[in-house]
Amino acid sequence: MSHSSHQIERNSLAFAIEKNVDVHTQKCYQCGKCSAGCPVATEMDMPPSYVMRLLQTENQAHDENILQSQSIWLCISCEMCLSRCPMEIDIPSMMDFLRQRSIKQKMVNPKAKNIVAFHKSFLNTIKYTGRLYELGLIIDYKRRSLNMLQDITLAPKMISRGKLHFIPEMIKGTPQISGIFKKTSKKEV
Amino acid sequence: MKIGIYPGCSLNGSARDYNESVFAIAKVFDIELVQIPDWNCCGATAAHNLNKELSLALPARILALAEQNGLDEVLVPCAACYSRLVVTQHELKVEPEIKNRIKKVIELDYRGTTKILNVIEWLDKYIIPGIEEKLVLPFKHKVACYYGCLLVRPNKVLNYDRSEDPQTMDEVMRKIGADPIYFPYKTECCGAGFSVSRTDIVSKLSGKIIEDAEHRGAEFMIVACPMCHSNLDMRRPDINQYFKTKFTLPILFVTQALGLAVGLSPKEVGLQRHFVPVNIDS
Amino acid sequence: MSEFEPKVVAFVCNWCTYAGADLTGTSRIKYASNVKIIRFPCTGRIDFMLLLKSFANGADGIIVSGCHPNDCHYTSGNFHAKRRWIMFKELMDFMGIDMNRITFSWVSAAEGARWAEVVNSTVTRVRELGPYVSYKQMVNTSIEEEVTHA
Amino acid sequence: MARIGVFICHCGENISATVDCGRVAETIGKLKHVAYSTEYKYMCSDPGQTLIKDAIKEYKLTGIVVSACSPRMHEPTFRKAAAEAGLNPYLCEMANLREHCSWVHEKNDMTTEKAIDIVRILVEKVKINNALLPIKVPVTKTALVIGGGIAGIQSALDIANTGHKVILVERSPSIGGHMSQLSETFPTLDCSQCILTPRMVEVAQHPNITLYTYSEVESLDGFIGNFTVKIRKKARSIDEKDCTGCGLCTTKCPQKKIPNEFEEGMGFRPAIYTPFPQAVPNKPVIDREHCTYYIKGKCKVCEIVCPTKAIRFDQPDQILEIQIGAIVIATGFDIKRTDFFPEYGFGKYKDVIDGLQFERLASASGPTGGAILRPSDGVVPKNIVFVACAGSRDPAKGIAYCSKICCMYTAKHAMLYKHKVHEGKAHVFYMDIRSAGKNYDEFVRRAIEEDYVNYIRGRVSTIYECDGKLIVKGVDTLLGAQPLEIVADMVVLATAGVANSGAEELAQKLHVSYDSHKFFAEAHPKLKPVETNTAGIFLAGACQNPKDIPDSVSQASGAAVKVAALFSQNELTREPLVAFVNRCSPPLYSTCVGCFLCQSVCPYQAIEREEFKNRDGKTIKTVAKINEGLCQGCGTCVALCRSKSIDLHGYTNNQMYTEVMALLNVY
Ligand SMILES: Cc1cc2nc3c(=O)[nH]c(=O)nc-3n(C[C@H](O)[C@H](O)[C@H](O)COP(=O)(O)OP(=O)(O)OC[C@H]3O[C@@H](n4cnc5c(N)ncnc54)[C@H](O)[C@@H]3O)c2cc1C
Ligand SMILES: Cc1cc2nc3c(=O)[nH]c(=O)nc-3n(C[C@H](O)[C@H](O)[C@H](O)COP(=O)(O)OP(=O)(O)OC[C@H]3O[C@@H](n4cnc5c(N)ncnc54)[C@H](O)[C@@H]3O)c2cc1C
Ligand code: SF4
Ligand code: SF4
Ligand code: SF4
Ligand code: SF4
Ligand code: SF4
Ligand code: SF4
Ligand code: SF4
Ligand code: SF4
Repeated sequence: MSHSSHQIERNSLAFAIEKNVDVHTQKCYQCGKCSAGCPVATEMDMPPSYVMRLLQTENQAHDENILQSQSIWLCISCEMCLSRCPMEIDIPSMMDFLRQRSIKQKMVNPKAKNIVAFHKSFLNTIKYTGRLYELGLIIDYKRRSLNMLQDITLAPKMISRGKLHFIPEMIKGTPQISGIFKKTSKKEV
Repeated sequence: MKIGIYPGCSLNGSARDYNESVFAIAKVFDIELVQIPDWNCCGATAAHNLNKELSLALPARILALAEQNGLDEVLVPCAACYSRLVVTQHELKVEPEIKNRIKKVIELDYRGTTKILNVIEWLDKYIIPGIEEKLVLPFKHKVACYYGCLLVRPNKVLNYDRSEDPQTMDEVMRKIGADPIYFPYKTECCGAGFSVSRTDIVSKLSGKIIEDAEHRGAEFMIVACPMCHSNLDMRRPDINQYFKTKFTLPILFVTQALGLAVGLSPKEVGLQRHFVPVNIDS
Repeated sequence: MSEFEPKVVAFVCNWCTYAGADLTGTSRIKYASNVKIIRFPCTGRIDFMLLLKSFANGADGIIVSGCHPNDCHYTSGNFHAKRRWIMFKELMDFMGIDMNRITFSWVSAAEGARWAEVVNSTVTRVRELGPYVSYKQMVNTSIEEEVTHA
Repeated sequence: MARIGVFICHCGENISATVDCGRVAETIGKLKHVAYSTEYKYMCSDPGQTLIKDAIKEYKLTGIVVSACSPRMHEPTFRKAAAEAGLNPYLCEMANLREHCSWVHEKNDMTTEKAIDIVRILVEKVKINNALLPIKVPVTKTALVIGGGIAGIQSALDIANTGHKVILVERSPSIGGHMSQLSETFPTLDCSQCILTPRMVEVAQHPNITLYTYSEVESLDGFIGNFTVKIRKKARSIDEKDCTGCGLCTTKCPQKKIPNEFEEGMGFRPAIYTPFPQAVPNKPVIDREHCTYYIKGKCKVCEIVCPTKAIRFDQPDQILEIQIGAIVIATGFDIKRTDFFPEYGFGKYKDVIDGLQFERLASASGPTGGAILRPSDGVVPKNIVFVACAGSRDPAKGIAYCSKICCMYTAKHAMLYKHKVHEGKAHVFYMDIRSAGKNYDEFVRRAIEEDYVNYIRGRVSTIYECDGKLIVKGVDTLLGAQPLEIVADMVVLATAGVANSGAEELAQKLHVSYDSHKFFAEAHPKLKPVETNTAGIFLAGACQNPKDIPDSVSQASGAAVKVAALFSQNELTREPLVAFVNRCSPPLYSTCVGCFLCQSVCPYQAIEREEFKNRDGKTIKTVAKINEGLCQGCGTCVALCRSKSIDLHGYTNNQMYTEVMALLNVY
């Protein structure tokens, strides 16, 4: 009973988002409420609703701009946009996807390298210990970001307040954890 | 009375004060908190930013271990961990396919039956009903209840309080004698996971929250998340530098305020570990 | 030998498809003459047992057509038809009816050309499928079985 | 024994050029029970019709098949001819040889074969056709109009002016509806009260209109032309005949602090009150929930001061039962109140108000005498923000549809503000400006171009209070989605227009459909926008969906004409193509098993319950019963009934089966 749909061949970023995280960018009617409430919109090179609009064009140049943007890394996953979007568009999930895509396609914005470095360091520490080892994280992060001086004053204060461990806590299941990392790293984005 | 607890990495490290206050209160109310044996990190923001599959597998292992050890109810004091665990539980519930895949990844059975409690829910259920008897030092202060993002969003998944102007923490504070102020920044983001990589953003966002609370005459800000606490407390020098002022508003975990109200000492609830000095005049 | 000419029964509603087929006529659009129309007040009136009976009695193909959803003259008649159709489809599948022999479509009073299209495509498809003898045989044997068992 | 006559038409050459009409007539003539078969050039012409009539009489035909064009074209013609010859019109069928055969196929044998088949199918059908009598129903020429807003007022006046009686039922103490609350109206900015009040007075004085205010419909029975309505006339606690409307009681009532509904909570009223000075009728009611006497048993100040002794504390509600023939529903709409959106102020900031509150502020008869003052402290707002689409077009938290009127009234509000506060700044956050209508877009352009209203394209994320100001966090999507903050003194939310309270309940009482938003549903979105799918019940105004005044009034007049057309007949004649439930002798009475599946699918609520009782009055069987007044003959119930107890005249199970079998040459 159904009419044949006039689906055109799509290989846009919007299509990938639809398939992977079930976010339908065409539902966005550009009201801008997400950008209005986003805590970091003013820092972004393209506020969330602007990203939505670029995606809707399904234009390759726009897609690349998005993957190279700072915005996708500045999004803090606070979910404010989703909680207020009249169309319930899950921008945070979409941002997660865009970040993963951006890394995969080696398009990470140079200005976002600190953020990526931090996330990588974070995962790195738990990969080997199962839990977060804060001192290890800071050392690893400094190595990646070459940001040696940052927070130089924070560590001693933390230590004096018993908030920083010197020795990582290893959980028994560390082999399991590395197994999890190995298996999940194969999953394509 | 025995229930499970997932402390998460922060309570184990930078938020020891939170941990201490949670356990101290539990003791006052005769509740035994049992750690999920061999728990691992939930993956936090980093995992879901970089790898979705991983961001589901890590919390799933935690929940599977809770099940294995017969912990039907688990308190998750860290709002960030709470959010990761609930979102994972939800995702695996609505997507059986992912659930099966994740079970293979973690090599553990997973049913998804654990009841996950955030700290306010836990207080509401186990502490507040008996609070009147134990209240020795009502916390008679003007407080700004700061919920942050992760306790109330995404509302459809967490299904807890409401995402605009939530009230549950205000209610708890009222029960211990506090006077919660009108505070529109309740659920504005503090900068969350950017505490190390983009301190400037954290300073700006956290600073605005503190500024508004001070402006409205709050004596304390009450939080329920170690990430919020570290941004608002530990990052205070950066904030003050960024705003070129001297904000002095102390940040308390909800359990610390409650602990004090039931007569625990400042030390027992870990106040000495704060960066911003806390002066309680009683 | 001349080509197989299938017998196709069309069950259509009075307000949309019957009128659409009238328009095909007024527009003088030609189509295959294998199809004969039975007029119903509404697709909601179409009893699907009639479809089975048609196949059992020699129909090779069937068209069921009514108003587009929301355009039903009776507001919700075709909505019920559609819902029952979903159930019935499963039932017919289960009974071994070849679903390729049934076209379910919407043709409005303004879609004269579309009606011709529906008819022609159905006839072509059914012609390729050949005479529908298997169902008839099945029905006849099952009747025989019933008789012998009784 | 059936004696069928068949008449093959050539339609000039339209049919005969492709179909061998002679062969058709000949072949059909040989069929069993066909008593007469002939062909002719133009059947619909006078000689053609005479030919048919003569044949009916001469051959004593019991049924005829005119094989010509589409029945949609000439079925009425030939049925009428048959009737004139003494044959029941429903024993005449048409075979469509033109549209469905000669015009769509090539000239060849197969086409003629098909023509024969088509005729044969109808011959088989007509053999088992039943003579049917048109259904006649009497008409009670009194209309019921429910709701006394501008739509109800217009409908009532239009019907009354055709000379028919109208009962107008309004649930609040006065007619007037939302229009009476408005200040000035777009697109002309004329004073709402000035154009409305004369109409209200006209209603009150019209000899054909009986007005029941403070009343509600209790129940409705019957069908088109023959409804019985029960109306609950709530106790006003005064005797309307004795009361002169002097208003002394309302000024003396000590209970004065009740939030005034008419002022949208921005003023107060006493316990005995008339909703507004121009109320019709201008007689007070006692609000028993707040009156000290009803609460504490003491007071009666009103009774003491009333010069005509009109107060009746013990007056009961009255139930009136009235016969009516048609109904116009005009119960209007409402708007979402501000507590709808927690992020816009949780309904807790006094200076975040809704559109109707703004109307009252801007109205010369309102709580501020027409001065725009903010509710919290009575100061003139210097910076005002209007938020369009507040709750509309918001499937997540509000409603998915566009409320249609708010773009226009927001532009109006911004203009009225600028006309009153010249030095003030007005901002409007909008998503699209929907101003389709005569002089509508020009109106909005005037707000922008002449009154310098600052239109910002973007939605507001949140509003919060700081130091007595409202911080509005929005965005300008035309500037790259840059967030922006406006520090405002007052915010007006154009909240969504929604169905009126009680609409669902009323729809159920009246057995009419309503949509998922609880607005009343029209019978067809384009061609029957005034009818409901219950015959004899019509719609007017914003009870169907949010509408402005011109649209409400147009529809109201449309509904009135529908009623007048109905009342122009003494009896209604309906095609008898309706469903019926079979009957057999006791103890079975009917094969119907009383499952009432049919009832749940009937789009017209035409299926009722019928009970068979034994001598002791005990119900022994309940079966379905078709209300012929309501049934439209769609046949959905027939296809659904598993026990085949229900059937449809003109399209019976037997007839449909016969047609199919004839088509497949089984007969
Ligand atoms: C803020 C605002 C500004 C507006 N400005 C304009 C404008 O400038 N120009 C314009 O053209 N339009 C304007 N409108 C729209 C206008 O108000 C409507 O078009 C009009 O009121 C619709 O009239 P109505 O009679 O259909 O409904 P209503 O005015 O809602 O009247 C319905 C009546 O039915 C009664 N009723 C309800 N339920 C029952 C029941 N069960 N039984 C008995 N009675 C019942 C009610 O009490 C009410 O009296 C505005 C609307 C709003 C909200
Ligand atoms: C491109 C387009 C698409 C549309 N799509 C839709 C749609 O999807 N849905 C929808 O609801 N509406 C649609 N409309 C609108 C719809 O066409 C109109 O609402 C509708 O046709 C108006 O009907 P009418 O009878 O008022 O006017 P018309 O259709 O214009 O009829 C007026 C009639 O009066 C005759 N006439 C004119 N002057 C005289 C005279 N002096 N003396 C005698 N006779 C005269 C004309 O010949 C004509 O027959 C569309 C319109 C357009 C242009
Ligand atoms: S809030 Fe939602 S609909 Fe509006 S612009 Fe953002 S994503 Fe689009
Ligand atoms: S989730 Fe990201 S995009 Fe959405 S509001 Fe928060 S920071 Fe902005
Ligand atoms: S009855 Fe119909 S087919 Fe015959 S002449 Fe008239 S229009 Fe033509
Ligand atoms: S005082 Fe008496 S007469 Fe005057 S308005 Fe009141 S009830 Fe009517
Ligand atoms: S009896 Fe009631 S209505 Fe009358 S004056 Fe007293 S409070 Fe007012
Ligand atoms: S009329 Fe305008 S303001 Fe109202 S819902 Fe529609 S677009 Fe929004
Ligand atoms: S008529 Fe048929 S469907 Fe209706 S109640 Fe009787 S048995 Fe059921
Ligand atoms: S034929 Fe249609 S309208 Fe009549 S009773 Fe049956 S379902 Fe209702």
